[in-house]
Amino acid sequence: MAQMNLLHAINNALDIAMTDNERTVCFGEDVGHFGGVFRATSGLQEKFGKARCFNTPLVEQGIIGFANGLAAQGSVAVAEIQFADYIFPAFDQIVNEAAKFRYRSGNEFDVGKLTIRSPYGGGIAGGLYHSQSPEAYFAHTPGLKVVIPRNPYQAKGLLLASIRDDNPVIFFEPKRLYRASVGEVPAEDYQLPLGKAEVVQTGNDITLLAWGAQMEIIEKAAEKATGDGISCEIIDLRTILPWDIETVVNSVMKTGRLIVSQEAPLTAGFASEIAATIQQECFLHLESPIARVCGMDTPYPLALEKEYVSDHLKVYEAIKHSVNY
Amino acid sequence: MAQMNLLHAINNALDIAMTDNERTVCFGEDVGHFGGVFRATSGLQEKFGKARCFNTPLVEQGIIGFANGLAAQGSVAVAEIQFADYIFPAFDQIVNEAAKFRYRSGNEFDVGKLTIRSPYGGGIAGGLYHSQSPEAYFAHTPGLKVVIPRNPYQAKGLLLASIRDDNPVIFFEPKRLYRASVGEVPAEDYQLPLGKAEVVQTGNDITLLAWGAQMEIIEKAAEKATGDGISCEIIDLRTILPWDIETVVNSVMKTGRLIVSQEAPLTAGFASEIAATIQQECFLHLESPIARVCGMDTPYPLALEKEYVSDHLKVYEAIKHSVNY
Amino acid sequence: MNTDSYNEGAVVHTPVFIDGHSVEIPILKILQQDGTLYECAELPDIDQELATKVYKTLAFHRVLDERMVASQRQGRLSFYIAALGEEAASVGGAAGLKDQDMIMTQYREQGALMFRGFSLEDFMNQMFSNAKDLGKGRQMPIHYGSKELNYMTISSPLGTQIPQATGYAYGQKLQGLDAVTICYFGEGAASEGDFHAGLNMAAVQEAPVIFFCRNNGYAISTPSDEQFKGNGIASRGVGYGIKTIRIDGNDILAVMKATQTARAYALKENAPVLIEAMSYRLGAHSTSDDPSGYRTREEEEQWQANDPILRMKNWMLAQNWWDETQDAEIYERYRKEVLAAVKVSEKIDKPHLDTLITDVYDVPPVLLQKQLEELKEHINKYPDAYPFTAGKF
Amino acid sequence: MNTDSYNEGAVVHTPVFIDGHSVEIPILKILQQDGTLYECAELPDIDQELATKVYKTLAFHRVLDERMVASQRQGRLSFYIAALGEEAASVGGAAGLKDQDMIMTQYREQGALMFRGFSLEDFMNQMFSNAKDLGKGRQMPIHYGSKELNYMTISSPLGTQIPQATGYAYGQKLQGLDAVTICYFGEGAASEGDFHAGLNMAAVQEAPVIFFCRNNGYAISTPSDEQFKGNGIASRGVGYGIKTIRIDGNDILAVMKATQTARAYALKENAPVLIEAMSYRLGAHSTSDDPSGYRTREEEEQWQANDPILRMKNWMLAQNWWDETQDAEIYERYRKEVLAAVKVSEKIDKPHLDTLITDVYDVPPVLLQKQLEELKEHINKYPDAYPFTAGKF
Ligand SMILES: Cc1ncc(C[n+]2csc(CCOP(=O)(O)OP(=O)(O)O)c2C)c(N)n1
Ligand SMILES: Cc1ncc(C[n+]2csc(CCOP(=O)(O)OP(=O)(O)O)c2C)c(N)n1
Ligand SMILES: [Mg+2]
Ligand SMILES: [Mg+2]
Repeated sequence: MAQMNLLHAINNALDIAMTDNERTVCFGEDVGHFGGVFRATSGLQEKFGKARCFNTPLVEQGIIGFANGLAAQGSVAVAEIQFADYIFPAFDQIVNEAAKFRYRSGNEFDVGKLTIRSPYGGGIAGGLYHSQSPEAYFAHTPGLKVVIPRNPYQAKGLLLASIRDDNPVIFFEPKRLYRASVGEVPAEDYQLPLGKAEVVQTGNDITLLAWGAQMEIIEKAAEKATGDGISCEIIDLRTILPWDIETVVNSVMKTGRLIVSQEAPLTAGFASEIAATIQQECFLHLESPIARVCGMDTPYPLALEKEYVSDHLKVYEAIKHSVNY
Repeated sequence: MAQMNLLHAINNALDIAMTDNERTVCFGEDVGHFGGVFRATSGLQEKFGKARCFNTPLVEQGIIGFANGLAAQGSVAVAEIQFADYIFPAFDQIVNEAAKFRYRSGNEFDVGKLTIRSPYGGGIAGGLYHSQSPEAYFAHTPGLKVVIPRNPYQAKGLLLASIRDDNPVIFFEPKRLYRASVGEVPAEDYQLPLGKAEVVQTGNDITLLAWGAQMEIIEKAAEKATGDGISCEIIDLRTILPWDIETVVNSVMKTGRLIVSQEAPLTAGFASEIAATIQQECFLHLESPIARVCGMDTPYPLALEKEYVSDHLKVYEAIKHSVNY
Repeated sequence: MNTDSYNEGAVVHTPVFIDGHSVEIPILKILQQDGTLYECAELPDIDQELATKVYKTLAFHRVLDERMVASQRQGRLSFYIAALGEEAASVGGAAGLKDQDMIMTQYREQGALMFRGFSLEDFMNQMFSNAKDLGKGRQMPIHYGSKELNYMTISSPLGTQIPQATGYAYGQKLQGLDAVTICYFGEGAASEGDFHAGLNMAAVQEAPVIFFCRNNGYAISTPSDEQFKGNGIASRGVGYGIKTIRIDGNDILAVMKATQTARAYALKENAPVLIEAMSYRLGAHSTSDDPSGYRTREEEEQWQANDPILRMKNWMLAQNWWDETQDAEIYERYRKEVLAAVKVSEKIDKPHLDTLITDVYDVPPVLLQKQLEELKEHINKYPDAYPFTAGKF
Repeated sequence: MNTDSYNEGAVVHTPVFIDGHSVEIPILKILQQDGTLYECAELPDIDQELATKVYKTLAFHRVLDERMVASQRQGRLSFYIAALGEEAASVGGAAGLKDQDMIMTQYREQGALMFRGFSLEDFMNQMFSNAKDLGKGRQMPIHYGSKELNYMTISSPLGTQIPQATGYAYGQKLQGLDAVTICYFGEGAASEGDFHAGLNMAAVQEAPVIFFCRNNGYAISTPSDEQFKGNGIASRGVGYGIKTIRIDGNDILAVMKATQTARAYALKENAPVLIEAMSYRLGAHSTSDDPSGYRTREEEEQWQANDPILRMKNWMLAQNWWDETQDAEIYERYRKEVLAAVKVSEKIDKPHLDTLITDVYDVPPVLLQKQLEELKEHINKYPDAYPFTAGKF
């Protein structure tokens, strides 16, 4: 065990994946010698050589196109997109190509060996182009897996599982937590399961659900609610697609109430999918409407970021509203 | 009034828009002399000249990038993407640029004069790359409007409104209906409101909601349900973003039941947004879970298209299930 | 490093613009239409056996295209794309490679797959989306693919295979294989952003990939002078620092020669090569298209005189490697075989219902399994509405 | 039409590859570092008044950058991007244009905006995201824009402005305006697919746009030899059939001359022009970056000797259009002004809460209005948590 921040955990996972399988290759803008603008790939080029860890030209559609081909060839491709806000030029290569590669070929070819890493989310005074949480765009795309860790321990285990999973995985890293989130991380190789939510805290009155950096927010809100005698069950979804319906249903069957909090704007976000599914699965057990505490339906702002985001106070208010419904 | 099919109605709307405002420009792949692969722009180059109706090189990101610049300059840009399945290379120009143009500049600049037309949807034996319904991807993007007509009359009125609306609009045309849907269309210039759903048929027992080509399906299912003595209220959403919550809420307050049907895959589709919002707004009035009858969570298939799609029988079953809940 | 990023040229003190057309690009031609070689022409590696295989592939290609276009007209097939008049590009490319090389194509390169040995049945089963289709009936006709034959399954979105080919070739290099990747695309698709990405990355990442542009003058209705203003696609190679050659695409020997040379270079230097093959799309874009709306008969006729198959036949005859009787025979035989194969394939069942959910992931997720179960129940309730699958799962 | 799509070159019968570096590109230089002109150099249109304005803009640029980098270090500003050592590219470009021309930039071209007359207050208010920011405090520092000054608001995603510039210029042409569009981008951004789209479409659609590439050797940490392998960015112009010129980007007179010539050509011929200005990013990429991790001091020092501002000053002195006293004076004045402006701007309130929802659409939709109302209620409940806005709506 060692204390690591989230960035170190990512770097450590990449190191292990590259050591463990010599066909693993990491690349992206500034990923090589420099080690990435956040330094997630620091030291990898020195250790594994320029052929296996390198800078690409500045072209996201090319990075993912290249990664698709590399993965189809049988290499393990770990591509970095410098900010999730810049993943959209690669949207076609992800949504039309990576996601459909195996299906369209009848399993003659696949890009299961592809992982796309990208820092996402707000809270760093980044304005509308360094703060986005685009998970819902990918969640509407069968064939992809979408994974988001909440802390260093999760990050290492989920990233190793993502790299080894035989499907294309988009791994969004909460950049606000890169250095802020520090915790014990085993030195050895381990994996955490994809497609499984984690019940982080059990409780009886209401279920709070989130993922990534938003977990801190709901935990803080839950703490405040505990002061009011409200017992919160807290779930980290961890994998957005395919998501763990069963764990959420079981929780809501027990608590009868659900709040989902996401950083992304409300409309057509992934919280909506969860609400839609849970109202269907738990209809007779719901004691109040499922509430979504989300970003507003605008681009991500700068000066008024504090006002805009779904913070613990807004979640706390939603808890009270739900419990008193 | 004249009998027109949906393609003629589109062509007629473009003709009127170009006649009415000489700054209106139509362009896209094969849009010029040939009049588009579906012939939606037929005759426009002859009538308005090559400068105002032209072929572009084969590059969707360029078509929309060009259109953004043209609209920012004050021209009225009507860009065609040959198939909605090929809109993804332009995703960045739509989602990061068009949608955020006005906001990020504090209203110094905008691309309100942009309209993107694109044939969407299945039912033409097109397989996974000529059948997609990508509206949900855009619905998660504040700043865009997304409009889908169900028949020739709607198509003309909504397209004219979209072209003249002062926001970037994505106008998806149900290509299965291009020639199949025929109806009376006024010869003159008229507009139908954006952001307003239409109650196509009133009823008491259950609300059926859809858009575009899926309207036929729910109407057929409603007819079958009428035979069982079930009275269906039918709503055409028409505008996906921003959507008309009020009309849907009013209907569900009355019927207590809601079925949303979409062609796109279930998970994170727009039906999920509707279900999430309506369970919240109508919680105490719902008599059964809101049901979504959608495409399966796979790419759009070819040989087994009939099995895959959300057809009238599946909607009919959902109606019975909801009413007997 | 900064001065590495460009070649020091002359220093001038009044503005000197270089013109778009300032680069001279020669064109490689080896075989004349009458079957004789140009003087001093250098042949590719080819013997009678290979030549016969190439020629038979061309003939088979012609027959298959003709028959399938006809089948589509008869309503037996939903869609087809022929390569009339430009068969030499795909067949010659494959013939210039080794079997272990990966072939990634756009959609008009069925000739390469024929050369590799994809069976007539495999072609048919794909086109009729039946249970025996390697692709499991999921893509429109002509979207073939075969892992065994190192032929990447075709994908409709244009240009996407270009950066993929770069990545594929990079992987081959990393593994130290004696293998390159060839990547075909049309001059229309070369306008896509993915083209720029793929070529630039190949140069920078030093990937052994052969970019093979079929410049056939049209992208559906759009003539190439509304597609670009440079000197063809070859002139772009200069901008990427990629070795580039322009060839007569209807000259099978030039295609083979260029591909063989490119392969050797790519492998030895770990570097990409760009080939631009000049040709003409003699037929419609696809069975959904009618070119009379956008070009003249005369233009087409001019190009009919350049038939690449007839050109090779003339050469084969002159070599005494082939005679007219053999020729008549194989055409006759291929026609019969194709017709018979159509009849067999169109009767084969649709793929099993379970294929709706397989291959979306390596293993179908719970929700998808549930969706399939619900579908099965539903089909059992309304068997008449789903005749292809009812009672078959 | 098919033969229009390429220039007939020589016919060859053995493979002749054209090399990536086969195109010779001269470089335009007018002014030497010591302030003297190259022999026979052709000056741009420039008189003392214009020269003085240009020089003052350069000096102001240098001062603003220095001060804002310092402010960022002091924690007063969140972020800044300086253009140290390459100021001539943006200032010279703007000085070679007319006021009605549209300027679309990447982010390191504040010099163009200064030349157009954006006030110090406007700069500051943008950087401090306050209520007076024209952009309403929504974008990170340095994302300026001004409709009045025909300077398109900067957008972070790289390359997106390139096809937009083509469309903008096309619109100017359609309206018959005496105006062109200039589009700046870095050699890194030129790798994006949008670059390919924008340049090719400009050639095909005949748009009067000047593409101005600042080749400063780096894209963050990535040196240009890991960005591309062609002869700079200029070599790509050939592939698009676009008139192209390479210039010394640290030579303000060369920049002005090339831009003036390009403008006249673009307007007269309705055609794009590509300018590649060779320079060097002397400072860090941004205040978030530290270049010592990826390049040497020596390399930087080499380029310090090419300071474009000193070069212009030397020329101004030689012309007797400027003297050292004036020079010291303006630097002193600018420093004071900037410091004073920082102090004013950082104290101005944040934008009004309502700006959270305005400009998403022309009119905020119902749901968004509801979200704002709920937010207001919430802030009223927890005023301490939202100190910037509580009590201010
Ligand atoms: C991304 C994308 N955009 C548009 C299309 C529609 N489309 C199919 S083929 C074609 C023309 C391609 O022309 P070219 O690349 O020259 O190939 P050719 O048909 O001449 O062989 C177009 C526009 C597509 N398949 N994918
Ligand atoms: C689409 C996109 N990808 C990545 C980035 C992150 N990024 C910002 S600046 C930059 C380097 C740009 O280099 P260059 O174009 O050479 O301009 P310079 O900084 O040298 O002026 C990168 C990678 C971005 N802003 N947009
Ligand atoms: Mg073509
Ligand atoms: Mg640079």
